[in-house]
Amino acid sequence: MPDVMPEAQVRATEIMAAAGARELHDGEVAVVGIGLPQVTAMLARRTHAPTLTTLLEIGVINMDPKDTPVGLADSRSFYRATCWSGFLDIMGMNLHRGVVDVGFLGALEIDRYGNINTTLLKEESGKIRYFNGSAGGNDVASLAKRVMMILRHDKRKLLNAVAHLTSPGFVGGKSRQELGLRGGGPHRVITDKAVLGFDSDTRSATLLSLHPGIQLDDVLASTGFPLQTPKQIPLTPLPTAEELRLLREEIDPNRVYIT
Amino acid sequence: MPDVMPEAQVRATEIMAAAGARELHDGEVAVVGIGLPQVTAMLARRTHAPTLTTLLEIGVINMDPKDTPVGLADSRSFYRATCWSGFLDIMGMNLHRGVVDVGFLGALEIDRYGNINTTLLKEESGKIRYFNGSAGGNDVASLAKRVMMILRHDKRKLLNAVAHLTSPGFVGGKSRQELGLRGGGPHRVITDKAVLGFDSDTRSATLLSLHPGIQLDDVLASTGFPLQTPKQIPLTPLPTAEELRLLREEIDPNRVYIT
Amino acid sequence: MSEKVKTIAEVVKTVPDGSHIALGGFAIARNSISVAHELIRQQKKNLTLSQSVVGLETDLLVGAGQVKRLIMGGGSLDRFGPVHCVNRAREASREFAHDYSSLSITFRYLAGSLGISFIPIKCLLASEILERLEAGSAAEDVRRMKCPFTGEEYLLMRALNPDVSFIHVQIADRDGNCQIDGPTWSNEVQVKAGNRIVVVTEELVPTEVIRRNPERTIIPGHRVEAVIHQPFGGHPTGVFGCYDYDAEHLKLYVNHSKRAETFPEYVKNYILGTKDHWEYLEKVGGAKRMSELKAVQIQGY
Amino acid sequence: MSEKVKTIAEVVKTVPDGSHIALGGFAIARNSISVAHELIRQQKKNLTLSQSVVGLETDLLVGAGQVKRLIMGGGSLDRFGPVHCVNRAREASREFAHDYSSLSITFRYLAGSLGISFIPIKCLLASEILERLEAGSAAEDVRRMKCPFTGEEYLLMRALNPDVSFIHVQIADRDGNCQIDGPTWSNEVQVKAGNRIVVVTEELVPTEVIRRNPERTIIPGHRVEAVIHQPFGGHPTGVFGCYDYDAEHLKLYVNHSKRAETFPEYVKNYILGTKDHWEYLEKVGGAKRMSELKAVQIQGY
Repeated sequence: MPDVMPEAQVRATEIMAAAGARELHDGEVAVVGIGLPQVTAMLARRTHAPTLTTLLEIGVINMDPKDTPVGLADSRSFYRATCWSGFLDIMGMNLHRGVVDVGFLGALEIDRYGNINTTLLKEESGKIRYFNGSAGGNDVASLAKRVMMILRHDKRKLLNAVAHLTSPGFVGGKSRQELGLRGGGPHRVITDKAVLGFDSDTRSATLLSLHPGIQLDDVLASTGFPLQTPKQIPLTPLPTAEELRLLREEIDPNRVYIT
Repeated sequence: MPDVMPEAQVRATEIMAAAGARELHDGEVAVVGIGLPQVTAMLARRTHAPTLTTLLEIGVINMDPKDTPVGLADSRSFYRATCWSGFLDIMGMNLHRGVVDVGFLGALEIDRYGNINTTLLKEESGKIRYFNGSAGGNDVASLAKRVMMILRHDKRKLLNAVAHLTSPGFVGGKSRQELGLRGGGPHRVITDKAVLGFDSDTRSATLLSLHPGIQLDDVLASTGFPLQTPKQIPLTPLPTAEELRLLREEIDPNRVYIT
Repeated sequence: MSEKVKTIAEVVKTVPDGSHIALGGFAIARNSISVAHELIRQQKKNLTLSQSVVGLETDLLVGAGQVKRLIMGGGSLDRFGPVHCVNRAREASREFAHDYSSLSITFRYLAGSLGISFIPIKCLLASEILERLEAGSAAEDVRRMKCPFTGEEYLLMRALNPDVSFIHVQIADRDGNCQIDGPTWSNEVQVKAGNRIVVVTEELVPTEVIRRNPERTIIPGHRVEAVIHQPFGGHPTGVFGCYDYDAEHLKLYVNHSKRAETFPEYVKNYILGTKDHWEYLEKVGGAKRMSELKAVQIQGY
Repeated sequence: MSEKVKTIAEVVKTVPDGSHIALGGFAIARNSISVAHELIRQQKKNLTLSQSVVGLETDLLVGAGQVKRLIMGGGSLDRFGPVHCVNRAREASREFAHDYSSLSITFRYLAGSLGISFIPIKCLLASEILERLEAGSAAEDVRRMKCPFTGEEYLLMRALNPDVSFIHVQIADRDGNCQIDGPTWSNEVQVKAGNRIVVVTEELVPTEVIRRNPERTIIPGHRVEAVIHQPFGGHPTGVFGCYDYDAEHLKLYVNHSKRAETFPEYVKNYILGTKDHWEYLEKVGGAKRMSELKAVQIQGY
């Protein structure tokens, strides 16, 4: 098995997991959800960040599941934890206490300032459709030192204005301090096409790297807001052979999340 | 063994424990300290109040010690509990939550309004001597529905003004509502000579009963504040033979507290 | 003490219409299904429900039309789908739900459990969640304030004290002392904030068992009004250490819940069509199915 | 992760003079004696100590003259006597101690542990405790306020966040995950309010032991900066499940502490005169005495 796989054999979700894992540093504390965020954290733990601490909002620390959970509430995600507690400990005495380095969030929609909507969508007809709401999303967005968003790259998901501002990023381009928020705010957006960051001056989304085989035009066309792009656009590194082996053989052998 | 013991053979502490136990009703929740309060609660549990719940501030519910503890912090008082928690649960989620019926408090000094001093004494020389302070005392006095004080009857302990108002009763004769306090306030003072209550109008201490063999003059002379006294003064009932057996053989066989 | 061990029907009879109820489940974990079913059988009306993360139990009650107001942090059925009935109700009326976040609901319960009438938090600020709360009937439950010591801006929230809190646990004794296996999300504060507390337990154990691990007693008996012994009372949700969620039945549920027209059929077949939880369990596969779901001890599912 | 297992001396070296330290003991239970001794050996100065209920560890540090400010709810050595050194210091200066109550200190830690800078409480009102706080240097930590929702009068208190929180536990692993046997008074919030957390453990266990009862993990390892393995580190106080308090030594202590003149002799003989806790243990009876104090497993003392 070559050290780097030919890109044809690599799935976008595998590139996303590897890109996310690279953003996690050893010794850090991360609030993760089930799905790609957990896969990403697992990959980091089994490679360069063995002492990364993973927190599940429900009250589970350092889960080590042997079977793939279908969600936070699945007993499979309680397996071999080092601590079972609850929201008050995880979200209160850790997240609100200010010791969470990274929070992963999914989204129905995000805007250029990393504001997240997980509550509702407006259909063309004008009809409003409701979804899960915040759960821990607003808490994580308000308080984590770095927020990482993972979502499909689609101009109906990355757009100028979200239908509902569930979880604040740099609202209106304002600094977190101006907004009265403690956490550092949006840090990365990892999609199936690219990795985005946020400009330190404008606080607006900027293109950091394109996944191998993805064209800039494609990304711009799939982005509903003006995206800052550097002259030289680096490629998102492909997962190493070892990363792929871990993802495919150990972390998600049944391809529940690496689809 | 006769149903009621001749008083000569009964200790004052035994009369106090029996009098205190009679103030506890089945199904109630009491915050107790180690010593006479615990002995009193144990006696109530083993007679008319089998489902009385006892809480120890430190985080112990329904202790059932087989050896006599020297204090709250003695492992002997953790034995066979139904719940181990801590201050936040006992004093916060029970006492501050408003579900504690009775709180027992000792005192260095009390005044006619049931205000308690457990912090300091002023010596004749003017020198101030410090003692334990509040610990849970102020919390119990502020929040329990009924407060029961147990202390030695001495005019240097029951006086017009306490040297330091650690735990509020009916401060200045005011109602608890006027004082902004939730708990019902002072209910009984149980001494080695008598049982006192508090007048519903004046909120001042009133004599409820004299222990057998104690003269009114003795009590008045041992009370440093004017004590309301009824025309007919009842006698504090002596402990029954069964109560004495329980106290002497089961609850405090080594006479650590029943001295 | 009067006997606390009661049937679900007896206890639910004592819950008036219009009550504020807090159920102890989370998505598809440890839901008070047996309680939700009986609330539906007895047709309790105009209920207010509060919950940090809603799941099947709440979706059932909302779908059955018995809920007037939902105070929620969020919710789903994990990978089995969204809480369709709850979402439809939110679509029908913007005032139906007061949307918060997991932690803000938990803090409101914490305040309630401690007997303090308000608590500060650094969440919801600069979000449309707060704008909506301030613009609607929830305005009386939230206030912005600067910390008098640090000057930092906070949101103050009113304490939540449910009229009745229900919790589903693995073991409890006849006095109501109960112990939970696995994570407890907001259970301790949700329950201790309740003015009445009802425990539904998979196993009814002697108090001696409780005394063996007193540090695991999450709710002490003196706070508990009633104890209901109902094995598999959380089906089709999972109860760690006892049984796994029932994936087939959850899919069947979502197939009914995803459309308003088909939901009543689920209620008719599985709830109104069964006289109690035992009959319900027979309907969904009985002893054979329950044995298939039973947890393997070491792994807990 | 860098190795967390360290010696007491190493850890205490990193504590600057003037630090705010919270020790985890209660009267004569689970005191951080090994830590207090080393703070004395290294002559740390101008310390601020906070504690819900002070005991021997704090009396030692105050008696040794290393404490500038004590924030306390109360304290004693149970039936062995009062905390004489603490009381003498309070007699010497009215500003030495900020007197609160057990619950008010616990609430201040709770606020600190949750990262909220203030918290309301219904204690201390209408008492001379509050009058004194408001009249002295503690005035900046308390404010009266009406609840914006109910109008009820409250005392607001500033959160307490010790620079370093120490806790003595029965078992911990090398990552710092620790579990306590018996009641925990204010330990969880006292420790989680700390900006640095140091665990002293009777037993150092493999993480596998922690994973067996994850619900008992009171402080998760990622919060812990250092783990110190010191058997009998609480002597002469009792550690439930490990050993009983040493009644003879406690009497000996009080015989020294009750008079300012005799206290230095105790410090000289048992602390400055011993190079570490092992030498201290030899001085107070060594293996034979420790074996006498060792707990009988079923009863825990």
